[in-house]
Amino acid sequence: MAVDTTKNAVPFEMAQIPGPEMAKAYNTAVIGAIIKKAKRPLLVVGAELFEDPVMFDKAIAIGKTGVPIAATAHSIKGFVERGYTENVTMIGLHPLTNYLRFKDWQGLDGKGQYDVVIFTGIFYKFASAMFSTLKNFNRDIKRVSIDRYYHVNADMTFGNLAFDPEKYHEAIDEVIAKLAA
Amino acid sequence: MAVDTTKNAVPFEMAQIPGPEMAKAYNTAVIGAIIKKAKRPLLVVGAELFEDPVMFDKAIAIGKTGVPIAATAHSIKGFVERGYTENVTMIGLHPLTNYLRFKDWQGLDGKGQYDVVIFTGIFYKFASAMFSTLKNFNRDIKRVSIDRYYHVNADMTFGNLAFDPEKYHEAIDEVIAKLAA
Amino acid sequence: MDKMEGSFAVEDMQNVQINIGAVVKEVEEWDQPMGPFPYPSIATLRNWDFKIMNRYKVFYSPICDRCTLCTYGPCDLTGNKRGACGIDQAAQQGRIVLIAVLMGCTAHAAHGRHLYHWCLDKFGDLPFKMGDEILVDAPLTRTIAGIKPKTLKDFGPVLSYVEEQVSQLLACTHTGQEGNYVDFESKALHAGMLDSLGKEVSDLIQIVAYDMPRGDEDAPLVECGMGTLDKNKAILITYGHNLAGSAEAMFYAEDNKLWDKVDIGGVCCTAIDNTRICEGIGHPDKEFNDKYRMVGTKAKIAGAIGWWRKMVRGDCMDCIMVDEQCVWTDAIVDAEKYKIPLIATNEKIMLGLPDRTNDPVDEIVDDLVNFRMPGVVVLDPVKAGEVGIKTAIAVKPKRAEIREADPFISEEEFKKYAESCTYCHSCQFVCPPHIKIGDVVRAAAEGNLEPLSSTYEICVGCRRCEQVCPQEIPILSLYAYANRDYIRNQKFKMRAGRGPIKDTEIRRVGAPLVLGTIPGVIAIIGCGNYPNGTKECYDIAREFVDRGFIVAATGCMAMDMSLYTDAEGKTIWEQFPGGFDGRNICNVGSCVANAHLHGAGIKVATIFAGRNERANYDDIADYILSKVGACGVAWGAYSQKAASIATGFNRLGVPAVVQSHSVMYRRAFLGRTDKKEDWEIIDARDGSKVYCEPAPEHMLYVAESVEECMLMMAKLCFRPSDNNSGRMIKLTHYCDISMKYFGCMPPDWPIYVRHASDLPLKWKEDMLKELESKYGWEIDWKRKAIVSGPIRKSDVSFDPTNIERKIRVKK
Amino acid sequence: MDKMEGSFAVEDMQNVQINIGAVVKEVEEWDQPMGPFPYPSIATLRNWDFKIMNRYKVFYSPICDRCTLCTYGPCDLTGNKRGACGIDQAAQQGRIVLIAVLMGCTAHAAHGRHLYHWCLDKFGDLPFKMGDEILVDAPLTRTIAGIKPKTLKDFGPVLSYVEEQVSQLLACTHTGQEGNYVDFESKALHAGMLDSLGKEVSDLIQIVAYDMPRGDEDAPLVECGMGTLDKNKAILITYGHNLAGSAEAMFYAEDNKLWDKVDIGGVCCTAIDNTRICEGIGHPDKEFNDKYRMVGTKAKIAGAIGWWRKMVRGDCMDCIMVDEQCVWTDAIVDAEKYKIPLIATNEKIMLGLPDRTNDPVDEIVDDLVNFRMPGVVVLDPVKAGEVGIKTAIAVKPKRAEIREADPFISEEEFKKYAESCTYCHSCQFVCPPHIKIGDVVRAAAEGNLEPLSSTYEICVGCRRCEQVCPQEIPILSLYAYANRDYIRNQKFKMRAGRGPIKDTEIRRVGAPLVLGTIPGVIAIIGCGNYPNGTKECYDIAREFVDRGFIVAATGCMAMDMSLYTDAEGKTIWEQFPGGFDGRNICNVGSCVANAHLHGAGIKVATIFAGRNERANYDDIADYILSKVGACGVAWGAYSQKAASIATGFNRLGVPAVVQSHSVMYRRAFLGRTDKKEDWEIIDARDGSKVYCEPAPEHMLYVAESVEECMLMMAKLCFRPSDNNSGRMIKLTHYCDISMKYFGCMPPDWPIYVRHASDLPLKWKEDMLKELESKYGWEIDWKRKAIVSGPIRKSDVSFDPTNIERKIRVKK
Repeated sequence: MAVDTTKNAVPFEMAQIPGPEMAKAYNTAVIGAIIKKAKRPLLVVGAELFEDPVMFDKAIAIGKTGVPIAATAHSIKGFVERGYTENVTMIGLHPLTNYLRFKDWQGLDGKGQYDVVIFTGIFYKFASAMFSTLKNFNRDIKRVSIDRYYHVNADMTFGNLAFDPEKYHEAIDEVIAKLAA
Repeated sequence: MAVDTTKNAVPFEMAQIPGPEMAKAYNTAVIGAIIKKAKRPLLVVGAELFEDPVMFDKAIAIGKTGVPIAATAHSIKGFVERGYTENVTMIGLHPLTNYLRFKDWQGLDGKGQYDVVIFTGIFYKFASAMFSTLKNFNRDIKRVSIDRYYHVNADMTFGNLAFDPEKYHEAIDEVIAKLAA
Repeated sequence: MDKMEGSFAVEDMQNVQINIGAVVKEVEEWDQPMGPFPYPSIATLRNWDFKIMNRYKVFYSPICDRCTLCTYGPCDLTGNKRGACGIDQAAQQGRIVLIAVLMGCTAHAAHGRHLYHWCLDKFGDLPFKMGDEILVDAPLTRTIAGIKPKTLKDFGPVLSYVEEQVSQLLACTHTGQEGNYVDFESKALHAGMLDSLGKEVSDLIQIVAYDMPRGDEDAPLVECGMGTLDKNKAILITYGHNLAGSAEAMFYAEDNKLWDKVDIGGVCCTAIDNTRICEGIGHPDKEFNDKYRMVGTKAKIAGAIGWWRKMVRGDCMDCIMVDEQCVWTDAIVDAEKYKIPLIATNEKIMLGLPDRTNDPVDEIVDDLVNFRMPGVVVLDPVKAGEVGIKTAIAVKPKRAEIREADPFISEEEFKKYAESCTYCHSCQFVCPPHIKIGDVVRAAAEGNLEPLSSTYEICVGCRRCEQVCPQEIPILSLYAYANRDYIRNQKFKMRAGRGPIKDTEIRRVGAPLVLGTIPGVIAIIGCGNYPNGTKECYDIAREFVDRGFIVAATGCMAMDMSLYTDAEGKTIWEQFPGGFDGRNICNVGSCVANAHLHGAGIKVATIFAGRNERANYDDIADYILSKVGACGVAWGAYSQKAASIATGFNRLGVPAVVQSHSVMYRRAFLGRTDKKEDWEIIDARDGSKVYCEPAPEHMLYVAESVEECMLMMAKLCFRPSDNNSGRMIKLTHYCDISMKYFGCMPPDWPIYVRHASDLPLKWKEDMLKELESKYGWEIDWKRKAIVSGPIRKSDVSFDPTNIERKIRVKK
Repeated sequence: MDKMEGSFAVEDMQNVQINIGAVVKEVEEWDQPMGPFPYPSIATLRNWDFKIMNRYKVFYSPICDRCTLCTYGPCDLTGNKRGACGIDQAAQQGRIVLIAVLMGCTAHAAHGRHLYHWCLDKFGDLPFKMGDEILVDAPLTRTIAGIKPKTLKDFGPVLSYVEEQVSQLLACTHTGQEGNYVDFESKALHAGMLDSLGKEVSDLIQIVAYDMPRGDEDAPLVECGMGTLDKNKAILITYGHNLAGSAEAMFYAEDNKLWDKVDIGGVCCTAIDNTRICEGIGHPDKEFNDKYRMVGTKAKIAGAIGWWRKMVRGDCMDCIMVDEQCVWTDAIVDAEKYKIPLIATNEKIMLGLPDRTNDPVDEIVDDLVNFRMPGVVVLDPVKAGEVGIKTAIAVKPKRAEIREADPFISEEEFKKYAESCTYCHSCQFVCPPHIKIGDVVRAAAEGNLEPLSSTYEICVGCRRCEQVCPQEIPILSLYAYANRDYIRNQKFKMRAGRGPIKDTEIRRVGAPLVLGTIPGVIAIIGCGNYPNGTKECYDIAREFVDRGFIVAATGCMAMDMSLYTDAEGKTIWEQFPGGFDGRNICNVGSCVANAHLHGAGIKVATIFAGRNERANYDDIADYILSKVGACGVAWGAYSQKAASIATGFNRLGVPAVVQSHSVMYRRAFLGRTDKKEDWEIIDARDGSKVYCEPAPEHMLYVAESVEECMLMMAKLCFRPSDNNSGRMIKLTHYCDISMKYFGCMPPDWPIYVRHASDLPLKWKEDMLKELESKYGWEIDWKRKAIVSGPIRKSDVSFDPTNIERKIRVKK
């Protein structure tokens, strides 16, 4: 049975209540479908992957479905170590978000702005703030979180799965399966 | 069939999003039961009753079930005009809330602090702020709204019924029926 | 102290020039010794603040439960939680209040500082004289700074003092500084006092420099309303609070005889100040005086800030000059959309526009007139004034050529828009005064424009409805269309701002005010917004002036109340004289002028009661709190300035009533009548303590309806010093307003009764009966006298105070 | 200009006294002509700000989508909505940023103002002298104000200027004032500059008045850490940023020979400043100098602010004196709970406590020692110091008598609490550094204290976990219990704050810095908080000092990095010398002392490059931006002061890197390398425009990990002025750090290559190949030369500037 990723949809850091517009939690099928049908998706992964290294492998699995990866902080190291750098680009999350917020940016590959960004493995507060930037200043990009937290400033997110690593991994696997299907 | 008062539970003034603790919308049976089992309930009504005068009659009906009434602003006039002043006290909402927030206040009748306050017919922003005062500074008092708005700073509230007066009246009647039962 | 400045050479010292900082001579004119607290610092008057707050409990309504000010945040402070820095919800609210009051305080003080520099630049130092009828000429400056200014430059150190204290106070809001709400509020009260001082300095500088009326109860009646703007001329709108640039536009029009080509209409306080220029006792610069005498009467008052977007949609302007404070920040968006060139004239508001201060006038005008840029910054007031006039005149025909420049929609558009409404109620969800916009628009679609007319004044023009409308209906444009005739005919008279209260007036009203036979001063200050602030300003003013109160107005509410007339077509200014007296209504001036109302209170203490005001703030405030029945109202205040104004009144012992949406200010000061000990007052005669009636009961009060507001204001004019006749008059009005609007007597009338002669004649018999039967008082029916029952007995020589050092005979 | 003040009598004028405001003589010592912008106002440097912001885009991350500042609110500004006042989300964020920067700016300036009054009171006016090795002695004051101070009093007008500007700027945040984010940010940059000036004044005053080190690279090593506090003595903790009261406590201990009875430990910047007292070149007051020589070395540094609650739970104090800034506001709650008397010594923090300033010392001490009140306010520093020492000594035995006074829990309590954890994860939901508290406590319950030890430094002591724990487990007390030994043994050495950079040092490093052969200045400023700021401060410092950068630290991070040692047990201060030079690490002083790092940049321009700094801010900033490879880091800054500090660095052309949670500051300045036009720089030789590599690429940057921080700092030290050797060195470090922590080369290294000699030797061959194969550059393999490809060619005489007036030959 599919993991219920819609439960416990309250901000991971309790007081992160920005205003009237707050993310909705979705199940893996919907999130997978949104990513799959994206024309220009971008998976953005951060340094928290080092705390749960299997996530590197899952990120690579997503990368292999054709979703390019922005490796923020020093997370590129995890990909280098695994020998997967195919469609992985090393870039800071801050400048990346700065590029994303401008409609005229042409993407990491110079082929155009992205339409869906998917965050995972990024320090919660930082990711939340970057989602906020996009939410307020470039609403053309759909903001998706597949991290283990409910991400209030995303468009679509999981609920909090932070305290159940297995279920979280399972959920990610479901997303990957959906993408690979 | 009972009115569904739990729908449309978003703040009436959209941007009234105070923080992590926000009211839950309940149906009339639950709200009626909470008021009924209160030891020291107080119905607080405001000047918006003049815009929907039948609400004076409904407030009086609640008053007749034994719930004392604080008539804020100049709403006392509606009671005077209807000849019902039995357990109705004229008092400003601001000083009333100021008394309510102190644990040592003895109530309008000198018999002790209240345990449940029920607001209706009060200018939304004012009522919301007074609920906030109690929410933050006297958490011993349960805050109930039976107004036509979702009241974010209450403990218990209806969802927004502002655009369906009939349904709203029906909901109030259900609460009255529960109290009178 | 009397100061002069200058410089002279000293022969024996080579290569040396001596600047004389201050020539100090002992001043014969002011024999007051220095009081205890010149230039008080944060802690100096803290004891006084604590006295206020012990009686009037600090009451908070958090609008946000979180703190987001430091990087530990957001912290959830709901209930009894503390933030990472240790702050609790009450202290956090106090902190936000302090920040808001400082924002308001600096808005005024920075305005004064700008005028100080500019007026010294333009006119040089001028003698500070308020005329023969105003010898107590800068009451707040005297009371707070302990100085008696002689020239404009003497206000320099006063402004520096305000700025130094502001810097100290703002520092306190830094994370990890002050941590207790009572001290935050003491600091806010300090900031409120600084605000009053900054306002006084601002207005006194402009009164002297621009020769504005100095306490003139017969100040001219000037034109007010959108309809007064002559659409046959180019219309230059000057918008904000600081007249510097606007005055130069007027002078330029006058110098070049352009009044037949251009109308200058003011919005917000600049409007009021425009119409005060050169109407005073004469400018010291004779040439200036001769040239511009009464030029102020040529400017029009377009309206209050709440009307701004209505003016834009009502096609009331060809060019905009903005200065500072209270300027809606999307003015530039509208300016661009409707091709109305905008000139920003003050560093505070530059809107991202290019700074053209150093460019030639004609180049700037050319760029604006040809819409090469929507607006420019011109920081030199003289140049800005010239650019404004020239641009308005030159752009008018150009605008006429362009259809989009006209914000009025056509009949077809009106119908199309109205019919596109899906009745989704998104608009009503966000409308501050809760107009049932869906119903209004639906009626319009059915051809009934009445709802659009009857709610036009209630609409505050916030534009939220348009922003959330999924059909993108330009609702304000529907309003403008439906109210075309009203806009054209909105023509009224308002009395120009008179400036300070005269010493002679204080002499006349001092005793009746302290004794209560003039039942109170009703100070109507700030702006009138939702719900229905505009009309209710008039209702409040009318209610109290009719009842014989002294009514004094300032700022936008003075404009708002001008929009209504009696059966004979007379505005309130035409109905009543403009003195500071019972059954009078005076317009004191723009928002900074409301310092003269603080000043009036101080002058009662000093002129009538002979108190020394010099550096003696708490004593004066104590006098006012105990003896001067005054109450402020800001019936729809929106801004941080209103927060600082009210807080400044409160520190001086004057209570204020505000409207429902003022809960956004988060803090009030409310009394508890169930706590007898809170109302203990010292009798200065012997130091004995007396339990008093709660008079006044509250310091800062939110009223839910205008009816409650009026009742509360009448009540908040009670003072312990009322004599029996005064108390009877006050009780009469209090009970009468209650009967009129509430249908019954107020439940707490008995607590204000000390003696049978306090009772209103018309209810005396009934009241005595009720006191006996319901409250158990002992009545001597033969003498119609009260034997026992009151909180305290009536005592004509009771000398109430809250300050120990005022006790004359130590026990 | 040289000023003196005094007064003299004039015979012929009766009853007259002349106060000399200023005797102005032409000053021979400073022959610099006045520059273009003395005492710049809001708009003066706006052009410069716009240049910065055109290149470094203003980037916002709203933390709250709503505005709740006026009574129209709350307004939802999400996306492209505007508030009722017309403000949009970007402008609202700019407004919040401006408020925050002003809060920070006033925290420093108000500190300086307090010291100004206090030092003049205590010492009288003192000559302002920085010693023979520092002739450019107040670089920010000179650059901004255009004056050259000669005595402490000369800083008075500088402070007044800051205060006047602050008042103007705060006014701009009022609803209806500034409306465009770019102008809000220009104002914030102005406030940031004022902040830097206020800091300089603050530190220079205390350096002179308290004879602190004046650029002494061999400043003493002082004791640092909780373990240095001797529990056999009474421990007085002085907490905050303003040494006034704390210094008096030290003087009192010295005068009365009480050092064997009392230890004085400082927390936060007061700690640093305590340890600088009387270590300078000698105080002008000989008696003072003789008496207190080197007294600073007797004070201990208890620790940085992040350690405060750990100290409380670690039972490290008997009495607390708080002064101002960065004082957790629940200190008084803990003080009451654990019976630690608290003395508030500054108006800014009074915590609702009774003001006992005018009471006799012994009465106050008696009340405190007998716990009749948890704390008092004593605003006289001398009295406060005496009260502090006497109370600490007298209360120590009393506290020992009372069990609750000891915050350490017992072993049984520890077990009971740990076992009561239900593993509900409420704590982990709110922990800022995301410690897995549930796991940590569960391990403790199972007898494994290691997790409590290994996460002790990471915990920031915010107390959120305790507040949300449904079992009410005192988690910080579990930490204290488990780390008892660590606390006892936390004993390290830190170098006392040396003060300004000497002219001689600048002469030595000027050329290498501008050419790049010293690869940069790493300025480590502010506090180190979560996640893991404390340890990472050390890591950053160590990384760069090892690489030959100039590393300079101030404030809490200087303390935090002292808590780690190398294999030989040496702290970083013992490992490296304290000069301003490559492979040196200097502690400049407390937070206000970081103005000397701005000063160092200015001094490179003026001493090395011969630029006039006088009233010439933008020119100097332009020089620094183009030529001085410096980068600041605040690795865990929490406060509004950090916002103003960073903003002040940015206006001066110095980029800064901050930690993830600094997104709470909401605003960054980020460059776009895909926009070639943004990187156009003027060649001052002929005014030609040159597209440059993005050097530096960003102005204010949030890094996600310490690895990213280090890489980015290395990159942000690139400057257009680097010569080939310098660029090669910088590129080497940049690539080397990337290889070390990222496992690969940074993808953008080619854009920094102008010439083959820019290439790091060890990768030169590979890089040339890659440039050819991957980037299509043309390589002359024979000469190992680049024929085409780079953004611009290498040009040793290129003179980059962004300011048109710097062009020497007009085209």
